[in-house]
Amino acid sequence: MPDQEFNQELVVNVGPQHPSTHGVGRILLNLDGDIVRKAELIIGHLHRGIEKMAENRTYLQVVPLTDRLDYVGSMYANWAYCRAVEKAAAIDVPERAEYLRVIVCEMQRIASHMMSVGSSGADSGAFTVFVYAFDLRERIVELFEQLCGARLTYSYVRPGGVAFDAPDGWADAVLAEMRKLPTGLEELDKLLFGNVIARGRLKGVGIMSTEQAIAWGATGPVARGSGVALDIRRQDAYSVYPRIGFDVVVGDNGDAYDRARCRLLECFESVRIIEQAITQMPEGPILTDGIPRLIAPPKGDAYARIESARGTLGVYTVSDGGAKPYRVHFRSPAFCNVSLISRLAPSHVLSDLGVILGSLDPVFGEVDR
Amino acid sequence: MRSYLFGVLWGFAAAILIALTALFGVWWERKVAGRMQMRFGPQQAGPAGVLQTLADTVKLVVKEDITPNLADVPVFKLMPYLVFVPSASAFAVIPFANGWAPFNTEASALFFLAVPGMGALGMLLAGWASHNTYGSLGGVRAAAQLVSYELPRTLSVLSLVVLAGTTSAVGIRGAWQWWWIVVLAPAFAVYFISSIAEVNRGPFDLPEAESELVAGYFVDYSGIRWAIFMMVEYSGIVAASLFGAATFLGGGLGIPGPLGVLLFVAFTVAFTTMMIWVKWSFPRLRPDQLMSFAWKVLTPVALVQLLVAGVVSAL
Amino acid sequence: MSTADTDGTRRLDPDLDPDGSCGTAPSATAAAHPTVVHATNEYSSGVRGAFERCASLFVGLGITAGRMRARPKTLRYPFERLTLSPRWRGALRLTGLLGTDEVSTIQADCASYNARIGEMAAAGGLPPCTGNCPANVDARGQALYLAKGMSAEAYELVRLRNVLPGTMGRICHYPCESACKRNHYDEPIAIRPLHRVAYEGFQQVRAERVRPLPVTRGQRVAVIGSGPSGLAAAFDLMQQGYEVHCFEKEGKPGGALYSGVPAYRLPRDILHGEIDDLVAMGLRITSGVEVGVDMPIRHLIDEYDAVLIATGLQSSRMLPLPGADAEGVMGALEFLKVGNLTGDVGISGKRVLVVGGGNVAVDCARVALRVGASQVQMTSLESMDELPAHPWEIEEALDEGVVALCAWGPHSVMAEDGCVTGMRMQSVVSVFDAHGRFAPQFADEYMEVEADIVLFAIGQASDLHRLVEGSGLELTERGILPVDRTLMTTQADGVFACGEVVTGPGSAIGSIASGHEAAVSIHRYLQGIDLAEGRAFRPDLQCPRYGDVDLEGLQATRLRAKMPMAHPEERAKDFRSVELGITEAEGLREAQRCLQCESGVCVGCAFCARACPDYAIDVERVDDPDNRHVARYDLDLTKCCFCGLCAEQCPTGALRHTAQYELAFYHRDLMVFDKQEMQRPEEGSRATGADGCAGGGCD
Amino acid sequence: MTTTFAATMASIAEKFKSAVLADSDGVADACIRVEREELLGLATELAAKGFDQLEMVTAVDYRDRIGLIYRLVSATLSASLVVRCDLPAEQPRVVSLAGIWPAADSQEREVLDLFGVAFDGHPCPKRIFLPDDFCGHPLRKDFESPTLIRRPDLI
Repeated sequence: MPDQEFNQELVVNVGPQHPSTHGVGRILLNLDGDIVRKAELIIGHLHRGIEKMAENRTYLQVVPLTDRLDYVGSMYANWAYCRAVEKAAAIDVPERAEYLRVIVCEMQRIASHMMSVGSSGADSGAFTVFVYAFDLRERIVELFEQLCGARLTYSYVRPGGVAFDAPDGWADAVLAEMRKLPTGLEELDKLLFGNVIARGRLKGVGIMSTEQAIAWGATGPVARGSGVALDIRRQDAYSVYPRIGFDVVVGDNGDAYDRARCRLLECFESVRIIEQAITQMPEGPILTDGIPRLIAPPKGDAYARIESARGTLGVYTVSDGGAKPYRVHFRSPAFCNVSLISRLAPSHVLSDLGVILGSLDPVFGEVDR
Repeated sequence: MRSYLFGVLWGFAAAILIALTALFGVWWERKVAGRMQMRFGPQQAGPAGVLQTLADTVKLVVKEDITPNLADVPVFKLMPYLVFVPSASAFAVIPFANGWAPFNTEASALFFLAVPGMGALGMLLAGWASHNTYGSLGGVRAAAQLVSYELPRTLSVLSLVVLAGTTSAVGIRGAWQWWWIVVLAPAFAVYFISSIAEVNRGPFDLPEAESELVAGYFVDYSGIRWAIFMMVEYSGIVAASLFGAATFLGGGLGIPGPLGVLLFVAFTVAFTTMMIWVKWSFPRLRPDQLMSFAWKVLTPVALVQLLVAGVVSAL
Repeated sequence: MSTADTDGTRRLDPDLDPDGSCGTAPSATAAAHPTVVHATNEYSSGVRGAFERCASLFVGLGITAGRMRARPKTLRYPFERLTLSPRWRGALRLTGLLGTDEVSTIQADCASYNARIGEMAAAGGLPPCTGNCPANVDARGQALYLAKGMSAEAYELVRLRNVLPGTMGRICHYPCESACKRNHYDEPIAIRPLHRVAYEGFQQVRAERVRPLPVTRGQRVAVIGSGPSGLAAAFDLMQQGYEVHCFEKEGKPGGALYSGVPAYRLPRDILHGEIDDLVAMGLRITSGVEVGVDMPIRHLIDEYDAVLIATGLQSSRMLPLPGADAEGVMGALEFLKVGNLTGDVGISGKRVLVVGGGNVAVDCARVALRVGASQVQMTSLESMDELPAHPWEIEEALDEGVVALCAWGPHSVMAEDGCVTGMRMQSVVSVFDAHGRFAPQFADEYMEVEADIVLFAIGQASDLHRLVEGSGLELTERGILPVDRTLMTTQADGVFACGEVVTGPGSAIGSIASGHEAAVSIHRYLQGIDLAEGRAFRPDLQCPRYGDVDLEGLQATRLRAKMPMAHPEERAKDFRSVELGITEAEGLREAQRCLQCESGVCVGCAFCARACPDYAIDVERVDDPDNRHVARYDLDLTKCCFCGLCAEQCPTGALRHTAQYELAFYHRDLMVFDKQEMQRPEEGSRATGADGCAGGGCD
Repeated sequence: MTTTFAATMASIAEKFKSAVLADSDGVADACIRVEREELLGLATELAAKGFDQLEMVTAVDYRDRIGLIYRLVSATLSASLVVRCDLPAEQPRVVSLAGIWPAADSQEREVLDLFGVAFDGHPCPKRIFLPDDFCGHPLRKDFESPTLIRRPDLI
């Protein structure tokens, strides 16, 4: 009987201050040599209590809060929250505002996927991929800056429409960028996903079957990487998505490679959506007029969900008839996806831990709320 | 007595030469990597940022080098030197000119290959001494990697020795023929790849993998001690390029006179740039892939190359 | 040898052989059926796979080498700086502050007034209240002066575009208040009552203020009719230096305001007081002269350089119903004229039925109550909420006891031996057809209503037959004078027309507005300038619709001054004033509530502080009339998250974002921008560094 | 709410005496209120009927009671269902559904952390966001803490 004391596992504390945890997550690893035996996710370092803060603000003042949720994709959080408020207060949205929302959120999806694909490259050591991905992201953030004056936290989507109309010449600038983007994306695909070392690092790592994906509550590219063809834009067919043709990107093996590549191919779909949306966008008002300054939806609940870059982003609001929401809850896809790490990491090498976590694409603003 | 004094002076000159190569290496890497990533690289300190690394060195010298309280202090303090001395001594045997090397002995080629290997012990102990889980993991990986890449590197240089008939680097350089380039191309490839691994760079930088172990065995070093580890790495690159250019390409294709020297320097810079280019283009290998690549790919190729070299030298 | 994955991937050929079509540009087929794209791709097996693996390495090297040739994209900071978009949400700044900057009032003469309004609207500086008023009265300027206690200046500023401020303060249908931005926050500013406050303030200093206007031009203009439109045109022309002579056929001037509007709405002394001011300023009015009867119009055309027909609508339109000629059936205008002027129409104790749903009908009903009618009923085609009369007029009438029978159309008048006993009414299904045109549909359900007197208030018409004899003007077969509605010219040279005779039944302020247009045309005609060329017209603006605000829980100071009303029963007995008017102090406070919209000067209304999610703004205003200023305006940058909600809520547009985002400060108190710092120049200041971006010094 | 879906919901509701099929309240296609005793039974029944995806678990503090909300999505029936369960405000305790749907694991820990609802049978019933020694549950309406700054009620 080997002495118990010798095969004691090495406990390593990865994070919260660590380059590859995509933010302030902390993973307590039990290592047997290089093999991970147990990974326990400890989160909460970025918990600001957004849901508690939202209970003491008016419905419009919660919009800047939703920027700080998924700060890499703040357009989604705005839109999901505004859809919930519009559903609760029965506010309708003009046609042009719906198109602007779709265009802006698909651009945000590309920017967010670039962040994720770039960091899955950086996790596996290819730092240049991270820089190229951020170059593509920079072009989109530049367009956002021209649209609403901010680069990260936009507060652009408002209950009943959007805050600013597209400046003249903006739509053509977006179209021009969307024509140049596919070449950049293909280059990234060749540089990272084509590379034999990267495939070696990403393939066969963190495998999740389709049933596991559904049972464990994974959504978005993380679930689609395992073959779950679940896309809320397709399922709920909300806003003007029914009028726009796009495909759902699905992976077969459910490993880190498929999840990351799903994100890259979704960017192509987003480019298609944006081009169609811009051509179909009508003229007209961007905000329904007659929305009171203090929106006070009648008593009752409302739930609205959209397909964010990380998955099903749902917003559940309870209203007591007053000007401040009684309760706001964000069904955060990053929170559900990142808690898979404790199920996917065991029996992998330490180097794979960063790759698996990167493929789950957590943003700890949305995880901790 | 004079020769002793002469030796000490020569030692200082070598140390300064090595420091200069390291400075050049760091600056050149930051410039090339910058341009690859669509940015300028250092540009403010001096023309095109040339004095940037000098400024860094001054900062590192002045910076306080912290010793972790639980560290094994004497070992912790000694390790940078134990790692630096072997890799610096490699410069002594590089045939800079036809027939001349600072320290010309019979088996200088093998000396160049064997002595840096001792650095592995230094890295292992450095990681262990800093009493840091990441440090020890990095040290263990460094040792495993250096040991497993010694073999293909030595075999590739052996095929050179077989063709040249002598094991002294100066002799190899003297006996260089042009058709060696054709015959020894795979050997050079193996030599180049394994020397990247030897220096812990490029796709093989497992010991100091930023995204996993933060900084590997020198994670707890700071100030001048950390600078020495950096000097080891960059002088290692330049040493490998110099030796590669000198032996595999006969130091400027054997052309005497200033043109030869110019070619020799050009080849060295080219090989250094290749190493930088490879590091910034590829992701990092996993430890098991690293090992299997060394034993299952590089070593067989080097052995076959040795066979070919033996047959050719018999003709 | 295709790879393992299915045909779905038409995006990227996985194995990297050079000829592979690396993804066509995404096809823009709109409704492509939703296929599933497979993201997984593997290397092919065997030797070909090995070749692909090595090729992938060299492709990677090729891409990074390719990028080395391109020029780097980063900037050589700090020599090269980012160019920011104009909408950049940097640190906030105030373009103007009450107390240090002055809000501009619209002081322009009638010729250039419309151009000034158009230019303000284009620059986004036109307040919605001025924009929505037909005559573009500067209500913002009036509130500004009243808040400083300068009611005389306020009166004169309003009089520029609204010739009878005191009168209009009582009878205007105030479209300005529905456009007031304060509807968005709590309650609109009471602009109409403020006209009355300005009028009362002006009365104290009336003696010194009313000076005869200098006559600087030789031409003389004749105005037929002294209604609001005529007087407006006359006043404009007097200000231009012309000599104006006004002819009124009634005993006293005022036109419809005198004979049509009942005294409980508009006391006569106020109307005639203001007209006397005009006379004192040089207007010659000869009453009792009916042009076309006592004096031919040809005489005016020869005598004067320009003639303006502003007679308004004189006769009420009657319905050719069976029995309509019975005794006891009267027209609205005739009834009102006699009721208002003499007071006894001989209907005391009788039952009155008013046919019609407009303002004139409501006036008839309420006057009938006051002159002794025992019971007053109103019938109208439209249903209750579609009534064309103003809602507050209807409400006041119903309070006073008038019974409204809505959605009933007149069928015939029942009469016994010549005098009226009642009317047969037919129920109405719909009033307007699909395109909104007046096409009533009747059901065959009938009802009788007993009444002794029937008043038809279903519209008015002008009878100009006698007026136009010998003037060369022909009337259309329906008796309407053909007039160019934009330039107010008629066929005859030098003869113009304005007021309800041109626009048809409308509001008093609408007539005044057409008076201004006529004055501009006359001025250009007399100066020989081409009427249409370069003629600026009033921009038509959409008044924004505001969501309803629930007011309970708001501090009382934010709410609107309540207009005290006379008790319904008492006021129904005689012609005393219905609205009792607000006091001077209430007027002052109400004027201080005005947000000075689009002025670019912060008035300390603190709506930005209320809009801020993090309560980063703290505003305090000092309100004593002679030194009204914003005492404190602190923006705490440690709390501000640059979300921009405050700048959107700022009614004056004073709170703006700048391009300053490098805001690291050395001292804690530099982080709180006080009043001075908020008014920093666009480039920079002590807190944001000389060029606005270098960050604060550590002084 | 398609008829077949309504039929299945009605059939499920009868099985449990305390289950009430309420009208859809804007959160999902259908809504079932159930007592906490029968929650586990209803959950297993629903999981069997094709509700394989538990999308959201959250709670609302109605001051006198705490309402638990489970939102389920079924790909086969292509419909969504919300299960509501009310707990007493003092010591809210309910059975954990992590056994049926593993997705509930981390979301139930969040409800435990912010509302203080104890989940019996949960694989690791620990706080997820706040440090373990944190006293009180922030999202409760009666949560008081010295660091909680009351904001001026300026609307």
